[in-house]
Amino acid sequence: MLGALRDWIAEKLPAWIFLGGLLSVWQLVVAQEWVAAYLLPSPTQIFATTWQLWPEIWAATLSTAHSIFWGLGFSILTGVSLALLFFAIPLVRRAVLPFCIFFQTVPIIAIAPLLVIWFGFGDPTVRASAFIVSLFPILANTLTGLQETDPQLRELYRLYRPSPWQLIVKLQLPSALPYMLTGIRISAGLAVIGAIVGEFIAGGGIGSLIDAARTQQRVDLVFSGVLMSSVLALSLVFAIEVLSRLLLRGRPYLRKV
Amino acid sequence: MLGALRDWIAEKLPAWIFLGGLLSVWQLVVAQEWVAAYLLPSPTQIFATTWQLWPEIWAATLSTAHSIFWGLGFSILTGVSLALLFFAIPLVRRAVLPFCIFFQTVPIIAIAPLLVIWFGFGDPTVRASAFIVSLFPILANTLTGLQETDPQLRELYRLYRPSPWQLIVKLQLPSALPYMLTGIRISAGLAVIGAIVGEFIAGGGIGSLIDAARTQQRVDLVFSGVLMSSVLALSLVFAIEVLSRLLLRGRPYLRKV
Amino acid sequence: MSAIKVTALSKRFSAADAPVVHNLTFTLEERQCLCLLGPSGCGKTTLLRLLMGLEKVSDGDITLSSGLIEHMSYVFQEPRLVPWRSCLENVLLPLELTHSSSAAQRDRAVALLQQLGLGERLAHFPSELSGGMQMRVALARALVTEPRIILLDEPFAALDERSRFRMQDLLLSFKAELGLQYVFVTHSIAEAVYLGDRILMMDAQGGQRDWRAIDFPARDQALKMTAEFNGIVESYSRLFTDMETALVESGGSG
Amino acid sequence: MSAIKVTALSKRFSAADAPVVHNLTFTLEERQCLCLLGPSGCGKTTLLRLLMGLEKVSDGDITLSSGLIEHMSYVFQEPRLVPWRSCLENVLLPLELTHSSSAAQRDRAVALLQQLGLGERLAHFPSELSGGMQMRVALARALVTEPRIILLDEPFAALDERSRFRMQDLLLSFKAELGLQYVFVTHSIAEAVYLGDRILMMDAQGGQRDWRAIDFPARDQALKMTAEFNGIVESYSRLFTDMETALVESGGSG
Amino acid sequence: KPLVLALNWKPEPQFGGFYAAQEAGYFRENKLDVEIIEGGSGTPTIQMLLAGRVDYAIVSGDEVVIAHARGGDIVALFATYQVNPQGIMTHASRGFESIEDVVHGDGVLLWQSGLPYSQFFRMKYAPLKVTTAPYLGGIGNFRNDTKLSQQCFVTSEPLEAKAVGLKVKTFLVAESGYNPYTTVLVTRRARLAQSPDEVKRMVGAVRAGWKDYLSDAAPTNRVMGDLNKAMSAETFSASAAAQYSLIQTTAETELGSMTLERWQTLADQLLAIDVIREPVKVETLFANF
Ligand SMILES: Nc1ncnc2c1ncn2[C@@H]1O[C@H](COP(=O)(O)OP(=O)(O)OP(=O)(O)O)[C@@H](O)[C@H]1O
Ligand SMILES: Nc1ncnc2c1ncn2[C@@H]1O[C@H](COP(=O)(O)OP(=O)(O)OP(=O)(O)O)[C@@H](O)[C@H]1O
Ligand SMILES: Cc1ncc(C[n+]2csc(CCO)c2C)c(N)n1
Ligand SMILES: [Mg+2]
Ligand SMILES: [Mg+2]
Repeated sequence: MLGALRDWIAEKLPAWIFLGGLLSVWQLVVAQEWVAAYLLPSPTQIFATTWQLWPEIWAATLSTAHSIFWGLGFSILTGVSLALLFFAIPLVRRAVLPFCIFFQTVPIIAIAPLLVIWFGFGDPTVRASAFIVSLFPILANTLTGLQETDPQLRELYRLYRPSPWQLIVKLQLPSALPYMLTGIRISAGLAVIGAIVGEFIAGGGIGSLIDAARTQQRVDLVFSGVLMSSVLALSLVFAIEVLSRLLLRGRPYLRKV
Repeated sequence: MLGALRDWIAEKLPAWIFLGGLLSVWQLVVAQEWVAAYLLPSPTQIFATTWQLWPEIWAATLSTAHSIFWGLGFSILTGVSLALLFFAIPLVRRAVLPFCIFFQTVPIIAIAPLLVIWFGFGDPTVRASAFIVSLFPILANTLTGLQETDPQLRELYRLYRPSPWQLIVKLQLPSALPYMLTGIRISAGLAVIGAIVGEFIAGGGIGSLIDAARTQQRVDLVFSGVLMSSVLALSLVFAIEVLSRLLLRGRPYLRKV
Repeated sequence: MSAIKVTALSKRFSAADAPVVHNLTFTLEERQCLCLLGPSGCGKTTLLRLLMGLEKVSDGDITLSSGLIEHMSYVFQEPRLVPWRSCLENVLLPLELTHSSSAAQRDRAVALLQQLGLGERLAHFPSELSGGMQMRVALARALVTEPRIILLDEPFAALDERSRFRMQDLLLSFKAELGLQYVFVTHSIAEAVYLGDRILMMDAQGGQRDWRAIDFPARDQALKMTAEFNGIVESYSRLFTDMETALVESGGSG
Repeated sequence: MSAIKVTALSKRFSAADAPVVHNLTFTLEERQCLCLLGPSGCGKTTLLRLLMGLEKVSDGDITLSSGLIEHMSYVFQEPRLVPWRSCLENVLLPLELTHSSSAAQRDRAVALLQQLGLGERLAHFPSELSGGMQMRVALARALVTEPRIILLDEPFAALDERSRFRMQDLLLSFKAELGLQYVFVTHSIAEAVYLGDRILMMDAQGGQRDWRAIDFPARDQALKMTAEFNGIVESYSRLFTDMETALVESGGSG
Repeated sequence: KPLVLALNWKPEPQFGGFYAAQEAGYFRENKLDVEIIEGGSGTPTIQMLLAGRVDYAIVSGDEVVIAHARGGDIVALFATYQVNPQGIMTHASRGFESIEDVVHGDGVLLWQSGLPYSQFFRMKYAPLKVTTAPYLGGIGNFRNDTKLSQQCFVTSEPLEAKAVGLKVKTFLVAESGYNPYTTVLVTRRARLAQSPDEVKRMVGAVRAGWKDYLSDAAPTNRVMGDLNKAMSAETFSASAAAQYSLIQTTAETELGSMTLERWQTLADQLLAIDVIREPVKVETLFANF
């Protein structure tokens, strides 16, 4: 128990130290007026603002977190399912996959009218935006993972004529896991930005906060929003890490024999 | 030669057929006024607009392509280098990696004034934006690829006390290749959107075109821009595919022995 | 009735290369056990894979008696264990995949591993096992489904003599008690003579050279001390050497 | 001067389990070749890995004569070829990694592969080679650097008898002509006697049982027909059987 | 089900009258249940209205004309700003005397190049000499560069600039002759045809709200300030003061009322700069109540 705690600290300590260093340099840069405070507020000012407007900021963060949860959750579900479909039926992959990249390249703001009309103003559009932006990485990575499964193991499993479902659950997904988890990590960050951009359009959450602050000369508040979005992303990545450790507990995944 | 052509057609045909189907349905949907034309213009209208404004659109596309090329190129370089650094020195990874996700979550628009001040109005900011947005996937995927290298092969190589450089070039990179390529594919799409968002900020290219068209409710022109950005992304993905096939020609990468 | 009928079977991996298996014809009767001998690279593994349906036939035919395909089992030349499954979980895999994971069968899996000397390794992962242990796990995995016929690709090559003898006798006991039939690839002529009702020798040109039925009244390790046994081994050895010499002279791979 | 000195060497993989190598002490003189025998899972591979520095010593010491570590080579129990490199490229790998890829050495790689019967497979990828071929490529890879000492983990297990004999004699010729020293893990007592100046027998409890020096005036395949050779094999066999019996009775893994 | 009124920006004094009507209960008095939803920088307000997602919306005058030209049948009901509050803000140190000076000077001009007034400038003042770049809001870059001019709402950016001690000179876009009604309340023609009475009550309530707001902005500002934390109380009152003269009408015309001539001028201008391709029926663009 104590050992686990010590390990955990040893693992996370460098990040905290780096963070400390980063903030100090940042503070210095602003204090020395190398960069004007109206462009880049100092960390202390950002924290002060965050503290001062905490109820609003916290409410906004919760609302954004909620949208991210649904958007990312749905893109994981869809991404993995599509990857499986594409893997199972190469014809579908060859037909549809090129167009999936569309999801990544279309500026949300350009299709805002469509989004708002289809999903309604407010949270649904925000979720849809988070979903659209975060779909491709999880899809592409899972698909690559499925395709990179050791063909020798595939041959072994096929000896026993497994159902497609068994093949997926007992071979393909476990062996695609490192790919999937990396895809999810990438998608998590994108879901955050997707939600915020969605909120530029459909209101609510951190996005709305940043949007209002940025036109009001409240750079400190803008950076409060950016801070909270980063915190959201880091929490997500942390949650994914914990989850994947639980999943992989004691399992030498992909450690070759 | 002829056989290669036939294979190529067989491989790409489903995508073209799907595209055809998609466009037909789309055309029908708009023609039947199931979706209003002021929300979603018909494909024929988009093509007509594109045709009509081709000189402007083509110039914009070239300019955006240029920025994407530099932004993506730089993020591949940086992403792979950082991944190697993180892989070689786990302490640095543990310290810095969590903050790299920042690149994915920060709304470019929130830090637009900073970008503009550092990089100026025009292409450099656009490139910077494309770079920022596309860095993380290539970094995360390459790192995962490096970490997933078969430990048995690592052991084999280490017998011969290779220089770190040799280990990287002759073992780590080849075995991380499928991961890297997937990362690059994801990043390619993101670089496109990054460049367009950058152009919202700094002007020029497809981004400006879309932005202006949007304020004038020129949905057809907006979609011309979206079309061109998708074409750019698809061309990129295609180029990457050709490149990776050249790289892997006749090589059973990661085909287990 | 014949279990396996092979007619004019050929396999080539590319049009350019010579065929690996060339115009092979033989019939394996019900319950008859076959040993495959031949120099490295002559196509033994390929033949086994063809029988199992893991490779496509280039020419000729393989006919299996009806229903046999469902009761076939295979041991690869390398252990091919699933790295993220423990020893026992690896053995249980076929049961899980064939929806037949009854308690009795789980017990059978444990019993098999015990018989194979791995009773204390049930929870170990493949990377924590020695080479010979891994191969034994693979063997248990192939036996756990109670197959009617099992194709084995040098399953005992990584074992010491003593373990090898025990495994041989285990296989013979399955043959006697459960009517298990097998096709067994080995490099040891004595092992082939001891385990095979028939022996098929292949040469590196991709054809068979000889083909005989062996009938011993009983098989146990004591048999290996008998003159008859040693005579047969001796005669096969000579045959093998002749083939090999011909080969070396003709400059082929050996 | 001794090449390798092992003192009270122990290795345990986890505090809970019994040690795999237990309090092992021996000295290998310069140019002396050692064969390791022992039941499956007794720790042969582990000992070899300890010597190579692939595993950390838990207790005791391994001392190598100065400079030896730079001229050591290793053949793993499995071929462990690089999947994206052709047969020849796999053999050239050590040369590339040690910056010593002269034309002469490239020629040597090709010559080695020819000697090993793979002259026509230079451009094949590992997945296109048979099991025995893969192992021979691994052998060529270990020899191409002209090591002073080579550690071999059952290198010939996947080979037929005839190929095996040729490989044995190749190894002996390197020993005689280039002064190559080796530590050789095998399951064949005859092979151990034929190849080993000394033989170390390990038991499954993690200690050594016996340790003898063997001196033949000359070594060629004809030696195997002599009474002296067979007598020694016989005596080792008996020893091994005794150990094994003890093992089975004590319920250990075998 | 409440009637939804979609704003095209966050709660700010430019929407003061609508919030005032809500606060003072004028909607309720007129038997209207109105929900005000705020917008953001990408909110497609006009499309939301056209698609029937909302019942009323706030758009700018040129948007109404453009929508008509593209077949979107909406009707302007109440024009908050009689004078377009859009302006060009410059550093006083540049000594510019007119918009013409700005666009013929050196340096950079930040504006939304998609907005019709920029096309109007391009035509009227051709050729422009100033380097143009997109404007996204805020005055960060303006503060950082004395040779930089930018688009603004005279109710917003110039006040912020002064608040941080900058000396600025601002020119109204309207000075150039391009002066569309702004912050215009619109609805679909279908709605107007279906329930003209509701529309009438709606405009009545809005007008009452604006009357209140123009006489005393403070109470509504407090309400909006709670909804928009990014804007300080001082900015609220300064902004409300700055916009007064742009909204207030003469004694004989009612707040928010529009004239055919103004709409005609706008439609002609938009046609001239090619923002619309066909003339629109100007009399269908609006209805005074
Ligand atoms: N996938 C493949 N592509 C091309 N050639 C192949 C392939 N698989 C096997 N071969 C070739 O076929 C021949 C026979 O291979 P096979 O594995 O059947 O030999 P084997 O008799 O099992 O040898 P060993 O005793 O060494 O395992 C070899 O020459 C090998 O190079
Ligand atoms: N990484 C490991 N973790 C835990 N236990 C291990 C590990 N590697 C080996 N062992 C155990 O150490 C013992 C010896 O293994 P080793 O591979 O040295 O045997 P071996 O003598 O080479 O056997 P074989 O002849 O079957 O190859 C075995 O019981 C094995 O389970
Ligand atoms: C009439 C009018 N139209 C749009 C906005 C929205 N808005 C306010 S600031 C800003 C950024 C550029 O200035 C935008 C789009 C508004 N406030 N008033
Ligand atoms: Mg084989
Ligand atoms: Mg071993």
